[in-house]
Amino acid sequence: MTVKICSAAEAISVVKDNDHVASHMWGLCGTPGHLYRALAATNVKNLTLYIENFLPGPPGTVEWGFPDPTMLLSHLKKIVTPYLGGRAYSRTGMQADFLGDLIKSGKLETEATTHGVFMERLHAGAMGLGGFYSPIGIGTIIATGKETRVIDGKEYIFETPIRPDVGLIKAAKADKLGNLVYHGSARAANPVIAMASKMNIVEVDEIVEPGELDPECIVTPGIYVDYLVKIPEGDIAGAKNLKELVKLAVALVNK
Amino acid sequence: MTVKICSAAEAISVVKDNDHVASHMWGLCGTPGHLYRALAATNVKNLTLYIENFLPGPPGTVEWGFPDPTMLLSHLKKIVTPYLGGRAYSRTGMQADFLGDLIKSGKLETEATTHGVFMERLHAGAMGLGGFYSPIGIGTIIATGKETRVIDGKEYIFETPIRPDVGLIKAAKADKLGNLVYHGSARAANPVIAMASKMNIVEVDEIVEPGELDPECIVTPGIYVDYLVKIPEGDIAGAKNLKELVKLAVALVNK
Amino acid sequence: MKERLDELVMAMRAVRELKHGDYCNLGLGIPQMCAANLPEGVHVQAENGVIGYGPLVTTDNVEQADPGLIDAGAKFYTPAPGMSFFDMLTSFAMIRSGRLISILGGLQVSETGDLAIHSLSYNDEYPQIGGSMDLAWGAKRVIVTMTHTNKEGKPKLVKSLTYPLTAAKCVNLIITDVAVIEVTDHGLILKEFAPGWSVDEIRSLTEARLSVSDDVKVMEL
Amino acid sequence: MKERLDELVMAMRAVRELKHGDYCNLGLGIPQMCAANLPEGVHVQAENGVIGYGPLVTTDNVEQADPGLIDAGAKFYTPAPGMSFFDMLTSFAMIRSGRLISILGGLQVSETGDLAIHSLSYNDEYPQIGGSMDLAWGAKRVIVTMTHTNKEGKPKLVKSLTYPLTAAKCVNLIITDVAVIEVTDHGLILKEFAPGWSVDEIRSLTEARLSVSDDVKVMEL
Repeated sequence: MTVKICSAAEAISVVKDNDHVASHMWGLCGTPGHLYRALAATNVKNLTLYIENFLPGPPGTVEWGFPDPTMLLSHLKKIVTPYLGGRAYSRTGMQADFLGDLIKSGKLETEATTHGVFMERLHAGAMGLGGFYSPIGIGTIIATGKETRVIDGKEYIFETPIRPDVGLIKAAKADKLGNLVYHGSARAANPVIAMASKMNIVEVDEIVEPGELDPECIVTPGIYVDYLVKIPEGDIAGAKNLKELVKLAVALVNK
Repeated sequence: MTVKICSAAEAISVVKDNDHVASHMWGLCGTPGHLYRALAATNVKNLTLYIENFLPGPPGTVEWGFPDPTMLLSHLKKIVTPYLGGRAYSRTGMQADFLGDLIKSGKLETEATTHGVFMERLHAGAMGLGGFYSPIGIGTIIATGKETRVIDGKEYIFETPIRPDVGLIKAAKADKLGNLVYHGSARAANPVIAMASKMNIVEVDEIVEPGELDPECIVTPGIYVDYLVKIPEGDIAGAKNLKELVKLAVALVNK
Repeated sequence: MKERLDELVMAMRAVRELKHGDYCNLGLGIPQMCAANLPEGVHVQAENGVIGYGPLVTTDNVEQADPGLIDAGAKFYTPAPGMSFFDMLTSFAMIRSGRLISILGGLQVSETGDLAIHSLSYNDEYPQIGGSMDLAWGAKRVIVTMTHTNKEGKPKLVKSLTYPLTAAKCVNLIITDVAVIEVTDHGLILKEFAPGWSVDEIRSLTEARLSVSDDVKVMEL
Repeated sequence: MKERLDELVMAMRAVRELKHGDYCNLGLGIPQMCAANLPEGVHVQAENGVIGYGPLVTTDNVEQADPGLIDAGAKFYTPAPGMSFFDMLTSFAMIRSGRLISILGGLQVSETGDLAIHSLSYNDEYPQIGGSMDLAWGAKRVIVTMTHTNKEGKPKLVKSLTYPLTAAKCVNLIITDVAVIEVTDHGLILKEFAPGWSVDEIRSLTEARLSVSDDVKVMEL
């Protein structure tokens, strides 16, 4: 399929009620904030969100307007994540039990996992597996309700693949074929999500001609990319603004 | 552990009888020929070899002296591979049923797999999994004797992880910390083997200072590298000689 | 005997199934011949970890041959803008992603689209599977190019396979040296026949039940 | 009350377990404080996909802060020669490879080296596990840095965990604000105590059975 280069609103319109959506989130870094805002502006309901960390951005970023996954809450039926940020809420002055109330009232389902198991479940989705026996979390809350099996004298937990309908991806740069490069540890889970998802929408700071990216350094080949969105100049989620935001953030975060 | 930079003979001396050894082989490309020759020169016995393709190099390369995995035959107890090259033997004038005789006489065990399943089994080793349910090969000879399971209405085969004792890796360039970059499709299975193996010996054409490789483009981080061997100038497995060999090979291979 | 299409013509017919923006993987044999005639904007993937590479090196541009640039058949290719390299775990995730069109050779295809690629007659003890089972299982679309009958004149489109299975119910389209046949939930349907051939003549070379499409026509090349 | 070591001193003691060529991952809290005092040639890995990075950015070199260079605690770091980036699947393969030393915080450690990192008291419905279970399971060596007792003065070295398990039998060394304790097949062994503390005083703050090493000594810092 040819990559479609379009606006965030147009790309995000392919997300349907009840879809399973995956995205990376690690503070400001590798988080597709431009796409979060576009998704938050839709009327899509009952999404299941697979995400690394579900919490607001680091101190200060909420006030500064950097989009974070908590703005998607009203669109979500379920969150699957290794890290659900109740405490971060209170830190930024939001109601500390906001998530807890949603969960206790049954309006929001959650499923706990670990970062490593989460990555492997996405990988299993990418490879078409039926499931795998994982060594992580034996005897812990992660194992609750799951099948276990002893293999060669060791106990394992049966974990299932994740194959999201849509991946929301943040990359630094793309060529017009959709080949992606990332920047630093903003790479993170983005390439893993891109390979696992049935369809991918990618936000980038720059789009270049094919051949401009070093073929040895392309991380996500364009075959995985369906929609490509260039973050508009001046957008808070763009690289230039992030760079400014970071200068302010250091005093708060790196203390 | 600090990377040890040494000769092939010194590095390969860590391989012990009965070890499980893994290596890539795809013609001349990404194949650690310099290490094969060092291993062939030892008295190590009863190795199990995990390898992409087990066959001589493409037409002409055997006569030209490029080391290939068939030189390891007398050291092997078992070969696990998606592609065992009986036919290639006859093409290069060697006895066509050489492998067949070894197998039929019980001197050599073999285990068939597919390239994709082979990669996933190595990955499962790297992640410490107990096994996984694979969709590939249902109803085929690959499934023979293996557990199957129906998950969500689809049938899967139980496949086990591969965790080799030693990986023999071919990379283009390393820095002194063992960070590796590859060249073109010579990357292939090398990074996958490096992550799966308990110990890795790497042959490279060039060793540079830390910081000379772009951190965005390092494929195998140095943490996976135990022994680093610079291919001596003039060695048949070195980049310069391969470049000459390839010119001769085009007429035979690309016909 | 009527004239059959040669391998290159079969490959050219297969190429017509590919359009701008498609990603494909070309198996050994006839499928590899597609590479020389691809439409613009079709990207080729090879199992050993490359996508979007350029034409093969020939004896005319041998100085471009690079020992690090080989395809799945160990042939040397030239670079092309937008190509990329990746490890083989990534390569097989890609192959299983449903995003590639897979063009494969074949020994037999059954009425239900089961595919056999490997004989065990020679390599009884050690089949050369390579990546074929992954490619047949994971593709968006599987196109098989093969002669309609084998060297003994026996049909290769069979009721059920006699050669070992590669993957069940995986084939979408079969391009032979006399016909183009679609695999549907209702069995095999003849869509096109080679110039000079009749439906009955093709049926006589086919063991599998073969329906005829309402708009059956002469193969355009 | 006798004086206990502060968090920075505990971190500095932990750092003495690391030598040139070691790779380590530093958990949130006290372990993160190790970063500022690492010996030369020790490489730090972060779960989100980086290894071998340099010191954290401070307000003095804020112009070096790069939104793409954050560690697992979302703090900004500076680049260093030989560092590399990778995706988080690779990162967790690395974390499980047995090649990293993992320095973690802890709420409790049991006699057999079971580790509890997370409370469920606040986040009853949604534990914040992150990568801790992977880090505790897959490391070459697990070093836990934590206070010897909790805020209520209760021992954190217990017979068996009362907080939820992170990973069983995973801890190798415990560095507290009063002692250094090794976890062996024969239980916990006191190796070092803080200046001014006696073995009996440490035992009185410890619920778990605690043997004393033949060469027990005052902690050197």
